[in-house]
Amino acid sequence: MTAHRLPNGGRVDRAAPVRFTYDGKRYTGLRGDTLASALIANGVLEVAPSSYRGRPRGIVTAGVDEPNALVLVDGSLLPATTLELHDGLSATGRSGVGRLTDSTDSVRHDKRYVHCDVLVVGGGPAGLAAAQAAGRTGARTILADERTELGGTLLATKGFDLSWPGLAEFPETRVLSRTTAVGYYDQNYVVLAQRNTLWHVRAKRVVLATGAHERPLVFADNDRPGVMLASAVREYVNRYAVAPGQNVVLATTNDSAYQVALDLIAAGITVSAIVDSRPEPPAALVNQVGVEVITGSAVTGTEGRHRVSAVHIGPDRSIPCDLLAVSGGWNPAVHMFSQAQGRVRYEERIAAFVPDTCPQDLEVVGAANATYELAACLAEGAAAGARAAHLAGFGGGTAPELPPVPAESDSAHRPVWMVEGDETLQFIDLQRDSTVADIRRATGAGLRSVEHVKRYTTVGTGLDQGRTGGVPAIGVIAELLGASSPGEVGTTTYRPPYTPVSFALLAGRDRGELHDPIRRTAMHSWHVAHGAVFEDVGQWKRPHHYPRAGEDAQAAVLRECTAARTGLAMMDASTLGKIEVQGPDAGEFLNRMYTNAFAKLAIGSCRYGMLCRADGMVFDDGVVLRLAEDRYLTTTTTGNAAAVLDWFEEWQQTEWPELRVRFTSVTEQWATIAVVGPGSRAALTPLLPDLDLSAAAFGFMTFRDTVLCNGVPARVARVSFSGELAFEINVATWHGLSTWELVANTGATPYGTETMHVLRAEKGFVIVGQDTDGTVTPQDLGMDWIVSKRKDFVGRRSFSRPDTARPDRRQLVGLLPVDPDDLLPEGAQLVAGGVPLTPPVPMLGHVTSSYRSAALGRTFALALVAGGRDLIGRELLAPLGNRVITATVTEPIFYDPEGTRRDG
Amino acid sequence: MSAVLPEHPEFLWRNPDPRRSYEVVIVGGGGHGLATAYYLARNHGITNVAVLERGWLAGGNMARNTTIIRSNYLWDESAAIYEHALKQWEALPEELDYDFLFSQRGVLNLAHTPQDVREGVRRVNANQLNGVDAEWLNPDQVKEFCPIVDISPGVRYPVLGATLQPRAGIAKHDHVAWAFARTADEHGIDLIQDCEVTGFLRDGDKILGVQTTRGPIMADRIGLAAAGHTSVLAGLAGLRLPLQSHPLQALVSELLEPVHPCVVMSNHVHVYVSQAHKGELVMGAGVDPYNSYAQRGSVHVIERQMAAALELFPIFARAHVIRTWGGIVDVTPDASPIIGATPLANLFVNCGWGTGGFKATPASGWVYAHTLATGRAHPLNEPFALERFTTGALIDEHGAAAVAH
Amino acid sequence: MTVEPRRSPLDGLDVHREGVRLRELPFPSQVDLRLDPVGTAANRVAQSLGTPLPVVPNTVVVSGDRHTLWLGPDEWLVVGPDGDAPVVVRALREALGTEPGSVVDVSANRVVLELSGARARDVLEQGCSIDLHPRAFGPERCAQTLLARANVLLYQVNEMPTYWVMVRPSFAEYLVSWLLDAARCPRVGADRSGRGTDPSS
Amino acid sequence: MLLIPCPWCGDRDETEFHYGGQAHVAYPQSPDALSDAQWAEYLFVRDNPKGEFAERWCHNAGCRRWFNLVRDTATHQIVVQR
Ligand SMILES: Cc1cc2nc3c(=O)[nH]c(=O)nc-3n(C[C@H](O)[C@H](O)[C@H](O)COP(=O)(O)OP(=O)(O)OC[C@H]3O[C@@H](n4cnc5c(N)ncnc54)[C@H](O)[C@@H]3O)c2cc1C
Ligand SMILES: NC(=O)c1ccc[n+]([C@@H]2O[C@H](COP(=O)([O-])OP(=O)(O)OC[C@H]3O[C@@H](n4cnc5c(N)ncnc54)[C@H](O)[C@@H]3O)[C@@H](O)[C@H]2O)c1
Ligand SMILES: Cc1cc2nc3c(=O)[nH]c(=O)nc-3n(C[C@H](O)[C@H](O)[C@H](O)COP(=O)(O)O)c2cc1C
Ligand SMILES: [Zn+2]
Repeated sequence: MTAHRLPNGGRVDRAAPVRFTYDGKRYTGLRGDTLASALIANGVLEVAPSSYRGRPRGIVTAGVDEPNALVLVDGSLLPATTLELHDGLSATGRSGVGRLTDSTDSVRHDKRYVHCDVLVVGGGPAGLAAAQAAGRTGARTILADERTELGGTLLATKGFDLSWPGLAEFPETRVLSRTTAVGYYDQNYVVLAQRNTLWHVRAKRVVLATGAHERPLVFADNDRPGVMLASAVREYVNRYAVAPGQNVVLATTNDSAYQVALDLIAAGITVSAIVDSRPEPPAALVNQVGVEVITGSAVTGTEGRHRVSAVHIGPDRSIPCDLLAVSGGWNPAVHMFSQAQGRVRYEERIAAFVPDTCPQDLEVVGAANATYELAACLAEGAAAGARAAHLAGFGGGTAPELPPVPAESDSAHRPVWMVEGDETLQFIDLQRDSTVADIRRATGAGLRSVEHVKRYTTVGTGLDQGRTGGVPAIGVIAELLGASSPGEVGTTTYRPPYTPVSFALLAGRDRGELHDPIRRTAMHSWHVAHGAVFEDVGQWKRPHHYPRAGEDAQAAVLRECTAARTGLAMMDASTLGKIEVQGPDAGEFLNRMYTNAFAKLAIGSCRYGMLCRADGMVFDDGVVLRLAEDRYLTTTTTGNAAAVLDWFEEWQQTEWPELRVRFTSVTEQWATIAVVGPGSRAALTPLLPDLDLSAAAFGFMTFRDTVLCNGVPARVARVSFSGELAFEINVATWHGLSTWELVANTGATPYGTETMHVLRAEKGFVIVGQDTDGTVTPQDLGMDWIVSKRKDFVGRRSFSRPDTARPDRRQLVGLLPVDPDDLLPEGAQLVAGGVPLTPPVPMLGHVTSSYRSAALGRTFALALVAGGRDLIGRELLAPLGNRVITATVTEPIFYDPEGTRRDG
Repeated sequence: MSAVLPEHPEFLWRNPDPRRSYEVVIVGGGGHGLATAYYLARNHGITNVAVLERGWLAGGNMARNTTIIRSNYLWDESAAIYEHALKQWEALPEELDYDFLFSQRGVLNLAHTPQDVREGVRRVNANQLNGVDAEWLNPDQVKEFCPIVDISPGVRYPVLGATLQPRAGIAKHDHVAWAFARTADEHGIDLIQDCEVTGFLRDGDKILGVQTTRGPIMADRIGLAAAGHTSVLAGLAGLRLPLQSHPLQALVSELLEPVHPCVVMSNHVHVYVSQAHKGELVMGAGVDPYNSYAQRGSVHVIERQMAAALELFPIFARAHVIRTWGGIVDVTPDASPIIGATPLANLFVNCGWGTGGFKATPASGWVYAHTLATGRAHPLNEPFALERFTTGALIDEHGAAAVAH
Repeated sequence: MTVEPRRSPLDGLDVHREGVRLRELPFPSQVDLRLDPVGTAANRVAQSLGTPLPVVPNTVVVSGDRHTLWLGPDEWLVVGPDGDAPVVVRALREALGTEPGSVVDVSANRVVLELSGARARDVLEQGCSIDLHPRAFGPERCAQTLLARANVLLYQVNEMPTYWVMVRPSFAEYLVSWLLDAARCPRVGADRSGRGTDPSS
Repeated sequence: MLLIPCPWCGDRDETEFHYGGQAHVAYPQSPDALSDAQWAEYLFVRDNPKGEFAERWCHNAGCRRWFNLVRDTATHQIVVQR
């Protein structure tokens, strides 16, 4: 044992030494220590110097409110005062500034979503009583406390039996230690951080028993190592059995420091004096401690270099000491309460902000509610716990018996916000190095709001979020502004998290492979095995192209295109959205949604359709099949599958509930294979023994339900997004892979989305989202033919607005670069010939799609161009930084304009 | 030791009581209101002006934004006004004699899908022709510009490239507001805090003044600059505007030694992050979908945000969130602002900046001052008139600004 | 003619982890039914299924080897043994008659995972925000909800507990990875003593 | 994280829902009869009150039903179900 470890007492395990290093030096502590208590046990009180002014600093607290003693452990910046000691711990002192290192974190984080009747936050006497009272009723109760052990301030109190609540006996009560309530959100949603688990608790009732934080005192050189909160001194002595000093002066504004003095004396530590701001502290306390009490006084300064050696009380008196324990009063920990939208009010008697009203289903008890006597804390907690359980439907609402406790005193406090002295050395926020002088400067600049002062001085913006310095700052502002009380100034806003939470904990399991679901089609494994290069489309992985050995993307796409135009090719089209639309009014419904008409579509036929938003802009497109009199199957683009279903449901449920039509998503019921090319008919004939695939028997834009040669039921449609003869085979998802393999065995060339894009662009078919961007109407696309003149549909009225009816809107056109080898980049802007290329250059539009075409033996593009259709035949320029591509405007169709190829 | 921020001036502003009447009253003491006041004095010599603020000056979105400044917008109308702003930013620290830490460290907008790439290239080309600096970077160039971005192809949404605007960057938000406020105050403009506008004094369709918690105040012209609260104010005058107010959240980490040299934004993965001068990582989250005036949002939005951030920046895993907060952003149907006259005589609006108005602060003040001084739109704000919703001539910046900051 | 065998993305998955078993139930038949619950067709449907349709939200009616799950006020999912779908579709269409509604075979539209064992709830609790405590959820309860980042239809089959987790096939591999990852995590929060475990462990 | 009462499924987390903005805005009977200004009003203008707001939600991840409720946009309290 070192001289600083007291010979007995404490809740540390003296039989369990723990080795650790701090700033590269080796030390030993005990199991049950925090890093801070272990350092004190080794005589180390001084920590890293302050951030901005480089002043020596020491450990100030024993908990989450520590402003100084921060350490870097494994790249994480943590307070030494809450860091549990463990073997091999290696910590480096830091002054409020972390350092991220690139070491990958192997720690696993996860989350829990739980519900309860009563959540108790804080496991001090008030919280324990509340949890016991609630738990015994059978209510689902959760008690969360940030510390390693339950007990709260009782851990720092000698001789209190902590086993009385017997929580382990209640099967529906869950105790979460080392678990901090970090955020309190709407409808009693409380987020708890427990090491590597983030709990999301939805509670019917909440009892907040979060205790109180002791405040420091503000005087010159109050940041010197050896100035420590009185409650922290008590906790170090009683809980950890370490002595932060041997000769102590106590400075206080309230009764609580007297108990500290008694405990120190009992531990054999000298208390030289108590400096009490009150002219007449309770006589009983003064008599009980039996040390000099300097009344009506305040500490005004300290001496010492790296450690306090004496304190000044006014100009005349100086008392030697090696530790100054201060109690500037207590702040009820209203953080959670305030986050819950509770309002606080200023209470003169204890000079603190206390809970007032709150709209959520919660109660605040114990020191958090400014109840500072132990017996009252217990009673308040028990009553609240019983009440909460009762309101949640459990128990009769009566509180259980409580253990007897000695009476305590809590007479009025007398705050000391400002004392004489050098204000540039009177620290308010140790982490931010800000002083009374800074606050004076802020108010002098004309600032009246505490929020402005906070931002001018940065008080309260550090890791500890002003848990210690916040209220003293308000006190100083009040004095400087001549306000009647700190209550007139008010607090800044309490925000989550209550204590810092690592990014990794918030991210939880949603990382790497699990970051966002990867959606795969039934054929995915085949694509992987055949070397597909994938692209992300929404959450889907779709093959972009299938390079062969030695091929780059361009070569692969040209080859795939050639196969589709001249031979036989196949594509996985399973990701397209599919919705069954059923009911007697299905046709009428589709008529109201699509720009073109569907009510009269023949059974067994398909029709391409387009959807607009109410503002008239193109939203989605797809082919619609009529399955039966009252049944349609609509298809959507991959990215909009969910959006279109939602769109249908919204209009039907909220606008036209009288329409007898219902929707069912079947996107994933079906796997879809497009078989494309002049060779497709011959290749499929043996696969589709029951069908006559001839153009006469199986017309374009019709479909058949059939059975494949391997017995698999299929729906085959003659639709073509490439302009070639094509068949689309739909089979149940579980037959997708085998059917794909069946088709692949015919020698079809698999192709990806890029080839699909080239083929459709050669035909002038648009891709919604690529050739449109939410500002394009069907007319702009040259698709007037798809806009019915005879019926109303969503979006129609918008076409006659002045701007939508303008003739010079951006219209879809084709572009042929003058040099057939020049590839216009997609996204290239277009300008008229002859305009000077000095910015701002008037732009006419942009290239939406651009490719090399195997069929055309050249490059080509689609573009949206202002008044584009009138420019057909003219040349436009695409300035690209260091070069300019000239291209001729054409009709947006490049291949087989007569449509002769689709029948093969 | 940490980066020391520049000292603020000894004096910022008087705290006057409101007078009975002013030539111009600006409702809302955020960045836009304060900049408008400044430019009324600077450009138009109008100093008989009051800025009425219901709380503390610049305590609304101005106190809450992630401070990203850029001008690389898609459409000509937007590029013109945001680029005007960026040019103003470049001159303002000197002009206002206030070091508000304007740092042109460059903004990357990452592309993760071929669609992102097309949109990015489109924007770069449009920007260049509009005289806005813009470059397209390939993944290696991204890595060079911002070494901590994970560009490996194995991540869920690999980085396929990025647009870079080198002149873009950040500035310290409240210092900016105070710089405008101090100079406006020096010109004799009254900045009146704790003064909430609660109604309008009117004669038929003509607005004569405002009712406030500090008494009635008359004015020849009244300009609303109340951001998220504009609908509420307009409602007091019987006007309905195409605005919806949503929570938008942001967060900061503890102070960290410099790790992140620029600003990175990703629409697809939903991240935008920079490291402020003090050293904290400043990050924005997505807009909460529902309407709200509560200045706070939902925690799952933050959780998603962190997951996304770690995909792009694995090095952030051990950083801590120390504070989260929310603002109230006023969103228009086309994600562009509304600046100009209203159907009520003497009443003007400047609103709808949504998630991205900080960067526009100087230009917004410039054109709004012009509008309030002359009664007519400045050429830069002409396209942003309310009428566009009737004609359909929207300036749709959704594509380029899905998470517009 | 022998029909080509069906394949699932999970390929008959069946794994055991401490306290849980996760396996795929291959190819149960699933039919989506939508109709007005108070119309006359509802009675006919009840007759043809042999039980009334569950009208209490988020409950299941089991009859023989058919499970009828409430999906919405006018929507149900009839889950039955492999091969049952055509029979059910025919019967339901007949029962529906000319009344508005819809009957769709969706057997391939969801993969059915069975998660069972003492820790099953603990695993789900890591990514599902609905209350699965026995007081709130239990046998013959179902819910459409989110599990991790996937939409699922969750059905508690028995007290053990055994759950069916029904998910779109495209999400199945993701969800299985997620479930197995969640199943790997040791149980947390069972710390009743109030004195925590060693931080280094 | 709001807790939203689905009239069918009961209370569920906000993440299961899709927000639909102001309630009770009907699609105009005959859009053609409207002036451009009236049509613009239908398309783009919605109430945006601070306080009680009748709004639409859809239980997307659950029963997929649309429903209305009244929520206070200043406090997030859900006042009544309508
Ligand atoms: C989290 C977040 C991140 C953002 N990130 C960025 C970004 O990176 N880049 C960017 O460019 N933009 C960003 N923005 C947007 C930007 O903050 C806003 O567009 C901009 O600040 C709005 O203008 P303002 O400063 O005038 O608004 P505000 O500061 O909100 O000013 C409006 C003022 O009006 C006052 N007011 C309201 N009602 C009344 C009344 N009745 N009487 C008197 N006064 C009233 C308010 O109190 C407020 O002070 C972000 C916004 C948020 C919330
Ligand atoms: N004499 C005085 O002036 C005075 C002043 C204050 C407190 N006290 C004494 O302190 C005790 C107060 O009891 P109590 O139960 O109200 O408080 P407590 O301080 O004993 O317990 C509160 C517990 O809540 C925990 N906690 C706080 N915020 C949390 C969060 N967000 N998440 C998880 N845990 C959190 C704390 O770590 C602590 O363990 C009494 O014994 C009282 O006599 C006396
Ligand atoms: C760019 C920026 C940086 C910030 N840095 C910090 C910071 O380092 N520490 C801190 O506590 N808060 C920081 N804040 C947040 C503010 O403290 C505060 O939360 C924000 O202005 C919103 O105000 P409110 O929380 O009081 O409502 C920062 C805010 C912004 C916009
Ligand atoms: Zn529901």
